[in-house]
Amino acid sequence: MKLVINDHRCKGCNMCTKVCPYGIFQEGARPGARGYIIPVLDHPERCTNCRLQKFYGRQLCGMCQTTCPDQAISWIDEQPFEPHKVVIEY
Amino acid sequence: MNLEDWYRQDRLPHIYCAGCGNGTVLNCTLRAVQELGFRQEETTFISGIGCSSRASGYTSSDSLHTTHGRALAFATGVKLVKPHQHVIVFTGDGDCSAIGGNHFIHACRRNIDLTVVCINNNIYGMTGGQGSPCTPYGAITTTTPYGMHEQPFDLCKLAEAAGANYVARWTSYHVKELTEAIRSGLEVPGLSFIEVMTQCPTSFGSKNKMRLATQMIDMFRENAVLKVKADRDTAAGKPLEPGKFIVGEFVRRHNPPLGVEESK
Amino acid sequence: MTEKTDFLNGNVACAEGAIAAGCRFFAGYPITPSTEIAERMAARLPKIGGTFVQMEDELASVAAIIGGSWAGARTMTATSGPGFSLMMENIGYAAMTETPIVIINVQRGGPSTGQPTKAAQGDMLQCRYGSHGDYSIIALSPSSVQEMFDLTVRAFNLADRFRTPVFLMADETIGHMREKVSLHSDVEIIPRRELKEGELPCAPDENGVPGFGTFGNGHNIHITGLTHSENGYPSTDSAEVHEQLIRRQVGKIEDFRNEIADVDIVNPDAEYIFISYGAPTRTVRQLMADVPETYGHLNLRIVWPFPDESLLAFKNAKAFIIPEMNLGQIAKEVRQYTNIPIVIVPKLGGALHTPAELKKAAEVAKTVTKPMTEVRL
Amino acid sequence: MKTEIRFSGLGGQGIITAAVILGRAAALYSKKHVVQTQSYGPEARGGASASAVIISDDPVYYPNVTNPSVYVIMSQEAYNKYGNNAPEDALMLLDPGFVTSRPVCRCFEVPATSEAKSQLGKTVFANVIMLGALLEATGIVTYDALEHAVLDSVPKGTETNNKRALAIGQELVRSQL
Repeated sequence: MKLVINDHRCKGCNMCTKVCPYGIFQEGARPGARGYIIPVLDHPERCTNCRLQKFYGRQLCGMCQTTCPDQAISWIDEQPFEPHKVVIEY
Repeated sequence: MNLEDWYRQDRLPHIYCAGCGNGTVLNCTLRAVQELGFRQEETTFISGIGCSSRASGYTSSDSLHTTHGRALAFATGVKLVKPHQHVIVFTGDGDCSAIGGNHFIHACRRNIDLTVVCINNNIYGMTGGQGSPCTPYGAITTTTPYGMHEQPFDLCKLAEAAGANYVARWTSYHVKELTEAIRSGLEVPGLSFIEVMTQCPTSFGSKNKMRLATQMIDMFRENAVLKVKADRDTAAGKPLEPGKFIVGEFVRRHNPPLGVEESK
Repeated sequence: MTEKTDFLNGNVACAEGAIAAGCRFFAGYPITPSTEIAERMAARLPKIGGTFVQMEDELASVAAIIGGSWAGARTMTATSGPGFSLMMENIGYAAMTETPIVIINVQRGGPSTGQPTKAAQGDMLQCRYGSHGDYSIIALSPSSVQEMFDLTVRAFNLADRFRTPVFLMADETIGHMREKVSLHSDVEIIPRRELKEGELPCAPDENGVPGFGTFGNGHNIHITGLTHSENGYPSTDSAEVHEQLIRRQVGKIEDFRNEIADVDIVNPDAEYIFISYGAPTRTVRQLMADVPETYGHLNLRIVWPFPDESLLAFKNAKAFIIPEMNLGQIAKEVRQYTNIPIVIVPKLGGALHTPAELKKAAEVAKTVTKPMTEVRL
Repeated sequence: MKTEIRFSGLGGQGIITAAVILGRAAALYSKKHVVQTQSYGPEARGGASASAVIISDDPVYYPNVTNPSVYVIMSQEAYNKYGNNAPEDALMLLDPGFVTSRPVCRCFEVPATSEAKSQLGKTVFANVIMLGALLEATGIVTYDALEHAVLDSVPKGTETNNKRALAIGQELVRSQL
């Protein structure tokens, strides 16, 4: 699963930066679709929910989503792994 | 039903200011409703007037956005006619305790089976930041430019004294506990009153040295004292420090409720 | 079907009419001279599967019956002047949200506490215009105990048909006097039209009335007192949406004013015509029983919307004589629709006009030339 | 034919009940047109109490009593207010235990309260005794109609005493004819 911030909903309040236990959300500098400064994600793969939601069959932590006053945070399925597209770097 | 289905997705994003805690309270309420497995057609959201009361417009079920202060009276009508309906009332501090104060104490006295989520942001937000009955002593608002010189209500004590069966207070920082409290409120028959201390950075914070929503959240985290700790301190003779407030579950009792369908 | 003839006062007959019409939820607050309605409902409703609740005030009473109406019940409250004033806020809400409710106002002398135990008709304009903004309502006026029963039933049908607050504007005289009344349970019921699948909650049908999305039936609708578009969502910035909404809500009643009308026309060829509603109708009828064929009479059983075309029935009219227990509230409405001279016969203080007083007013009418003349009794 | 009857006395004497019973007897059991009205409010409980019945062969539109031809008076205060104006051709029934004045019109003295106490043990039957007296003095409704209306209106278990009260009232008037 992948953690995403909806550009159209986020109003840049940075509440997520306060509540994420892993410190994944960082104050951003780039304006989103509506001009608010959207937080950025720092190594989102550390998110428990990203890694383990499917495994447990239920939502874990979820502090960011419950707190987000603008219903802008969610998890989406990642693209399936496509071996033929892997570019091997030497 | 998924959590997302409980939102009127076609109405989002909502009208609340950046950093407003109302959206958080809406999340917690809908999560509690979703966890309990309620069906849309058996759930009704009712609200009065004010920022808090716009919440009913974002819930995907029958919802009634009523007049200022009267939400509880409307809810009483719905509940008495359809007792199997889960009726949840969104209200604010001004809506609930100023213009709706009489309806509030009487709904508690009747102990009618409603769940009241009172979003207390200490101020009238929709009209631009006037003092409310819950504005803390000394706080600056547009109608108390020299500091609030009246004492605020303790809504939880009011609800308890008036007869509510379930009373709790949390903040928009305590999302897990708040969700749990709303869940309990929905499960306990009779009137359940959940007060949520919520940030209004736009109208309250900006006048009281907390311009950022995150500063207000920090304030909640620092000033909220768990009820168990407060009880321990009181027993040890230590009074609550000024500016601090107690959070937790205050009342859970089983006095005879009104508006509960008799088991057949 | 059950049928019973009884000797009851108007208030009790009104409560029985509500029950016959299927009213199963009553929220009220005690006030003289309407209290017997609440008392009767409190005694009767629990026995027939209904609910009575005594609210903390009249604001809450109307709020509760609006909530009850959305939950699917036929709902009613009863009050008098001071309580009626308190109700105005939520009456506006009911008009804006098109909620069918029935409000009984057993009128007493005002303003303020006034004469609690005396009759008056001083709230006729308040019931039409009392809440803020432009809206329209329906108001009925009974002049006998039997009409307290029959018109209460009618009030529920009109409320559901037009999705509007409907007022039964009675007065202390009719509320407290006892007469023979025929009570029956097989009254005609015209139910509200339920919202159809796929229909928008605030989109009008050919009559200008939207379908009713009863709560709990899975319509998932949002109802708000804010200006709203046809999907029910607030739309407060659009002048177009607001104008369309308000014009439709007023039009759905005003365009049908002569269809809604319920009048008695007696001696249409007469030259001097009494126009009355409520208790003064009784005095006019008494006078006409004593001197038949002398005067014409227009009795308004439904006062709002005002049935303007009924005035045209009196082709030889030289004056309209309008006895009211107020300072001429409906007379001014009549004035809007006719150039025939009007004689206002106000009576304040709680007593009904006597037949002799009306006869005197009719004599004055024969000499008037001004558009509006007041007879001081 | 139209008769207007004025009942007056003190709150608690059953003045309004008496008027309602008479109205009921005439409206439901005698096929007459009837309107009953009453004073309302605090005065109907503590102080003076008044009620009126109009009984007619034709529809009664104007509900207020203008020229009562029959008076039932059970207090001196009520007599001062209503009884003083009674015209010569009227008929009056009064309770001599409460009313000391006497009118110019035909009058029956019906000691309803004291008879109720002595014969039936309770003064609450005074108003039904008065109705019995009124029936005997006027014949405005039939005995059966009045008995029906009384039994409709009184609490269960008091039927026998109420029928006796009617008879006592009738007898009190008969002895003065």
